[in-house]
Amino acid sequence: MQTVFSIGVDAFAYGMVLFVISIGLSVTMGLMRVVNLAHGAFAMIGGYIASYAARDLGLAYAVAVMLAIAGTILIAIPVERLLYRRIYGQSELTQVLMTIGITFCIIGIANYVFGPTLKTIPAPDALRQPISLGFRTVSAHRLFVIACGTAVALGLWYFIERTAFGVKMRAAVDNAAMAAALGVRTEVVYAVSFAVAVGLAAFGGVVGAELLPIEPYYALRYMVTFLVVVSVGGAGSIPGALAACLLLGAIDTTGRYLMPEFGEFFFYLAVIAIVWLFPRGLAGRAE
Amino acid sequence: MTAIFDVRNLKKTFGGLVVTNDVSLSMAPGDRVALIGPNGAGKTTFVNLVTGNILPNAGSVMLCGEDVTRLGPTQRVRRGLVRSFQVTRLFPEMTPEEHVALAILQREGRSGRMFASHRAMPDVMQEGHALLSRLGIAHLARHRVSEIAYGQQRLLELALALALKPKVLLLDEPAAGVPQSDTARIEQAIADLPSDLAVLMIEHDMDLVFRFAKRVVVLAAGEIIFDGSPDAVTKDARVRQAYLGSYADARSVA
Amino acid sequence: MKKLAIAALAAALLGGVAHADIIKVGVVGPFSGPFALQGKNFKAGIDAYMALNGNSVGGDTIEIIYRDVPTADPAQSKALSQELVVKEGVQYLAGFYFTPDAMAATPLLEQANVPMVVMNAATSAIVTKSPYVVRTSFTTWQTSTPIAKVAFDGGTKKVISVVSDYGPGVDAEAAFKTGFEAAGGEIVEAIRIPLQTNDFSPIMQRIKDSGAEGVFAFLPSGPTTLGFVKAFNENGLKEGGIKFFAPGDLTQESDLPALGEAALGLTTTFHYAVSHDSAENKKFVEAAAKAIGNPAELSFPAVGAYDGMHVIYKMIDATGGEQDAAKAVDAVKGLAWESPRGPVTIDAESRHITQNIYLREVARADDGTYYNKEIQTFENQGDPGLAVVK
Amino acid sequence: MLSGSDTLSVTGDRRARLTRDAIGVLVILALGIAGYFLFPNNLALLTRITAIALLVLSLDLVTGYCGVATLGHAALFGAGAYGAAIAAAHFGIADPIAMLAVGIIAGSIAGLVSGVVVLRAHGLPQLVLSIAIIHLAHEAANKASGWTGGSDGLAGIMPDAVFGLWQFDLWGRTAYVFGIVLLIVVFVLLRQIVRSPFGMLCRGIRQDPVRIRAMGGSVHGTLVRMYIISGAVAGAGGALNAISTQVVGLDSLSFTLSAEAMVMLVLGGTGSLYGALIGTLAFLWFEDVVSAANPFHWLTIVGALLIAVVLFAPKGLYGSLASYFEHRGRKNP
Repeated sequence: MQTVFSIGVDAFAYGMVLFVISIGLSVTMGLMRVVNLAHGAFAMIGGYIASYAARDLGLAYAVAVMLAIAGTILIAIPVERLLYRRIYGQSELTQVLMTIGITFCIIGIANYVFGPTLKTIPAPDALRQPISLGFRTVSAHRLFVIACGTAVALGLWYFIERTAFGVKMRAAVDNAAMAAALGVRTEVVYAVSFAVAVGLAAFGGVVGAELLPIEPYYALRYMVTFLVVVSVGGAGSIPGALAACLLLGAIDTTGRYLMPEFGEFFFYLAVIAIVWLFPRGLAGRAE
Repeated sequence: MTAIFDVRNLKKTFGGLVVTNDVSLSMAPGDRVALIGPNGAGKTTFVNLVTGNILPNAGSVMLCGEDVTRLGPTQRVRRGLVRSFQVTRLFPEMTPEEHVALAILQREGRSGRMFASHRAMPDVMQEGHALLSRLGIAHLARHRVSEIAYGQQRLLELALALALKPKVLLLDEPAAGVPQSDTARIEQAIADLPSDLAVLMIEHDMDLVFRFAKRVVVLAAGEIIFDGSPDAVTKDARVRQAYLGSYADARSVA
Repeated sequence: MKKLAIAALAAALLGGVAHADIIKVGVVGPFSGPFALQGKNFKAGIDAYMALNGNSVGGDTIEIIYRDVPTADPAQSKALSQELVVKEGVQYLAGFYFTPDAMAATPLLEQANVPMVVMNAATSAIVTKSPYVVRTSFTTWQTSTPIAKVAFDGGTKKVISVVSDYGPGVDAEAAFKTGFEAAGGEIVEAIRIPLQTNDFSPIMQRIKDSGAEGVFAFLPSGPTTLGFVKAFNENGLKEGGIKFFAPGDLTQESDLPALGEAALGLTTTFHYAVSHDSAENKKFVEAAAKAIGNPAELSFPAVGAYDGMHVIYKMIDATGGEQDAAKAVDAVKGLAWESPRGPVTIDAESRHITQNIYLREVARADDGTYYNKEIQTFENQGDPGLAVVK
Repeated sequence: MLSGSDTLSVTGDRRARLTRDAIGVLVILALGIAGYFLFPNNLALLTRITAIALLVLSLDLVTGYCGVATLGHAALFGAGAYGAAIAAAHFGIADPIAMLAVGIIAGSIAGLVSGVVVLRAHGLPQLVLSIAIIHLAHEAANKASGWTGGSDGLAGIMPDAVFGLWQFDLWGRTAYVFGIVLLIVVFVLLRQIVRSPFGMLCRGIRQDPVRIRAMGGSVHGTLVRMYIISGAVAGAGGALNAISTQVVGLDSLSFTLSAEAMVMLVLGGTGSLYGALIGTLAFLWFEDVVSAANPFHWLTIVGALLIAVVLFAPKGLYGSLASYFEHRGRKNP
């Protein structure tokens, strides 16, 4: 029984980490309809900035997180204006080509600027303690990530479903021409949505760095994982993404505990099974 | 004459909502029937039930004496039940010649051939060309569909249906969206349809309905409220109520 | 007079041909992609050697041509090796970080009359694939066998083995198991985990549940190692007194800054530590650190490359710059020298390097950086893995 | 332009088509011969390009012609490669033609399986299914190390001489000629297939599957058949790879290779066999040149190329070139 609880805790924590890192991609893919393979690259940029701020400049963790988000968005603005704007509404394959190109470039630049070694983001002492849950210990950082995930899920849900901007955003995506006719400035909506997605990517990159450490190849290494969880959840749906992350996290964790040799099989067989049962993703809407 | 197409007591509900209720409709070869009804009457659902895109909760669809209720859309097409689309569904990158060739080959079960192009099949080319000529679009045979005018695309839509040599043809608003100048050609094409073909046309344009139909069926709120001659339809009280009522509703909403 | 002049000219020309050749060495390694760091170390080791020993041997200038195979990709490795041989005309093939990449190129050697100096790839069998293969790195068997003895002698009798499910991991598991069971210990469980593992918490739980007193681990460097070691600490295994044993790949110097405190006290066995205390090593580290730019990035592939260059220089010297693979390889059989890692010999029979293996512990230096502190030496270790191949 | 040609001469048509195909084949042949004589020292690379070209052609069949999005196409290629390699290493089937046949069969079976799975969904979920397939295939090959050599790769493939006459040599001449001949044969067959009624049906499915169903066409069945053909082509590429490099590694079943193949296809232009060939040639040649010039930072340059292609040649190299000429042709008839 204790083992079951223990796996449950690990699974939940892992699922939340996946969620925090991937949710930004759900925004770009589901709401902006851009297959953004460069999502990991932006997460990585966030991680590098935070690492530089916290480790080399010795700034506080919270400050480093803020800097990472702001810095990544700042870097992303010209990228959005010059490159992404050209692929909105284009075919998926074109988007794949462009965003893979961007990813390659960012990897190359990161490798050149920061070198190929791993970069850590020193967390405050409070987050480095193991915390006892009675039957086992977990690191405080995991609990922190779970809290972050919950906050992001609620905040984003509120932003998209409840604010005026969220309404405009959904309108712009569903029918850009109609939204424009109603006075919505779609290019502003897109730019803001992109900034939100990139900010989330950076945030995820930083708080998830304990599990997915920052190095130049980060952008490609985890690309598939991000793509899979978002698509399984149904791109653009926050509850869907959350459900997919928790479900896949649980399957992955359980599989790795019970039969670590076949961990990879469990994960991808589960992916196939889920998509087989829900061909549009867990929370997919009819197209 | 025996019915070639026979819908019996068809019923469909979505959740608790009854969208098609006990609908029966029978047609013989050569029939020209118009199906009309106000918006939201369930025409689209009816078409989908007949073509097999959705399955009914009760009732049956018979085609040439065979029960096709449980068959999928492609099976029904292969048995001679063909539809056209209200909004053209064509292959934008292909030419009319290719469209009709594909339809002919599909009809003959030759569409899976992997060697030799359709152009090397004289019978297909001749039949296709004859069909395009009949509809007056042969001169566009080798233009991409994305490059030809909408009225001509509607004609091609018709050609596609005909190339399948249907026994029963469902025309879903064949003149919808076509500029005035082109409707005459489409009407002519419809008038020239083979005389042994049973045609069910879903249409809003009453002028067209009166010129085309020998029989009019009115669908309202999922039920058939009228089935009779074009002359009688305008005099029918329930029909008037269904239409005028819905117009009144529509106005109050707007 | 005229005759003499012609003869002199001819001699000069001939001499010129014989003594001012450019001898090309083709180096295949991961210079981009996830293992770029290891390729960078190859280059640093080679640059260091050439900086210290000049870029010519007997009048022949050495030119290095690099070819990039980012991840294990035998087909690409073979195509590039072939291209190096037939197009660039290299006399020596070297490098090879991944075993399959080295294996793929071995069939070329005899036909091309080219020796191969393996600077990293660590599967025992490579040297058996062609008589023209010489290895200056190590094998996983070589570095993993001593730790089994260390573990047993240290009082750990029950161990769980956790390795990544790929060639080197399987090798490490086999080496440790053989050594540990021969000593009288018990492997309570042997787990192979997929290479792509992000979250190690379930594995840690599994280790706890196994009742083992220690864990033997082998994982690829970088994120995987970091994740594993962190999870080991965070899940309370370190506190719980579970011992950690691994070959030194896990605590390679380039990962230590990231591992940081988490790695403190980890014991590993390996053939080289950057901190190794010898004059030879000081010289090497200085030159290699300069070559690589950031000294923190320096780790073991550099020394494999450095010694590989030493072997190649000897080969060139022995053949007088002529292309003669058999003679070149013969010349270095039994070659012994003082490497930065300590005394080494190329075993005449296997053409693999015989060397000291050191037991090390991760320690913190006075300046706050972490390093592998050598605490015990196993002298003149050959490759026990070769016995298994045969 | 054929506008206004009311009379359709079947024989004239056929002649025009044959001429166009003949030109295509001649261009490939000429390039092949030029490659042989101009780059006699790069034949290994050129053979590799040929093998990958078969993979990209195969991908074009399902992506370009049928509109199926997949990032797992290397599963078909890898099946062919491992099929041929296992036949040679474990069963002593060393005749290259026989190895090729085994590769084609293995590829077809892999095509059938992944087709059935991938076609279950559309769009992104479809992409994810294909990713799952390639990872499962990769893991399976890694696990079955007794057969596949696992991560060490399967070496020890020693193909016999082709027809007992031409030995595989160090310079890769035989392998290269073998590859070019194979490519031409496949190309001619594929030209036939994509222009056949079946090919037309596939293009129709890509543009509007609902319409195909309304014509009584079977969408799923057709796509599965195309997937099998695609598997055969990719399998032939894999077998060529195994025969020419005499070693097969897990990379031939990798997501990376799948993604690269997709990049090459989009680069060249989807929906055209020429686009697939040009994309492969351009990408691999460019990669080889840049990575030889700078083995350390070439990835950045390749990335920049991809971005440039999207910005300046959005239909891919061949597609944009073709539409440029079509445009010009229309302006000056």
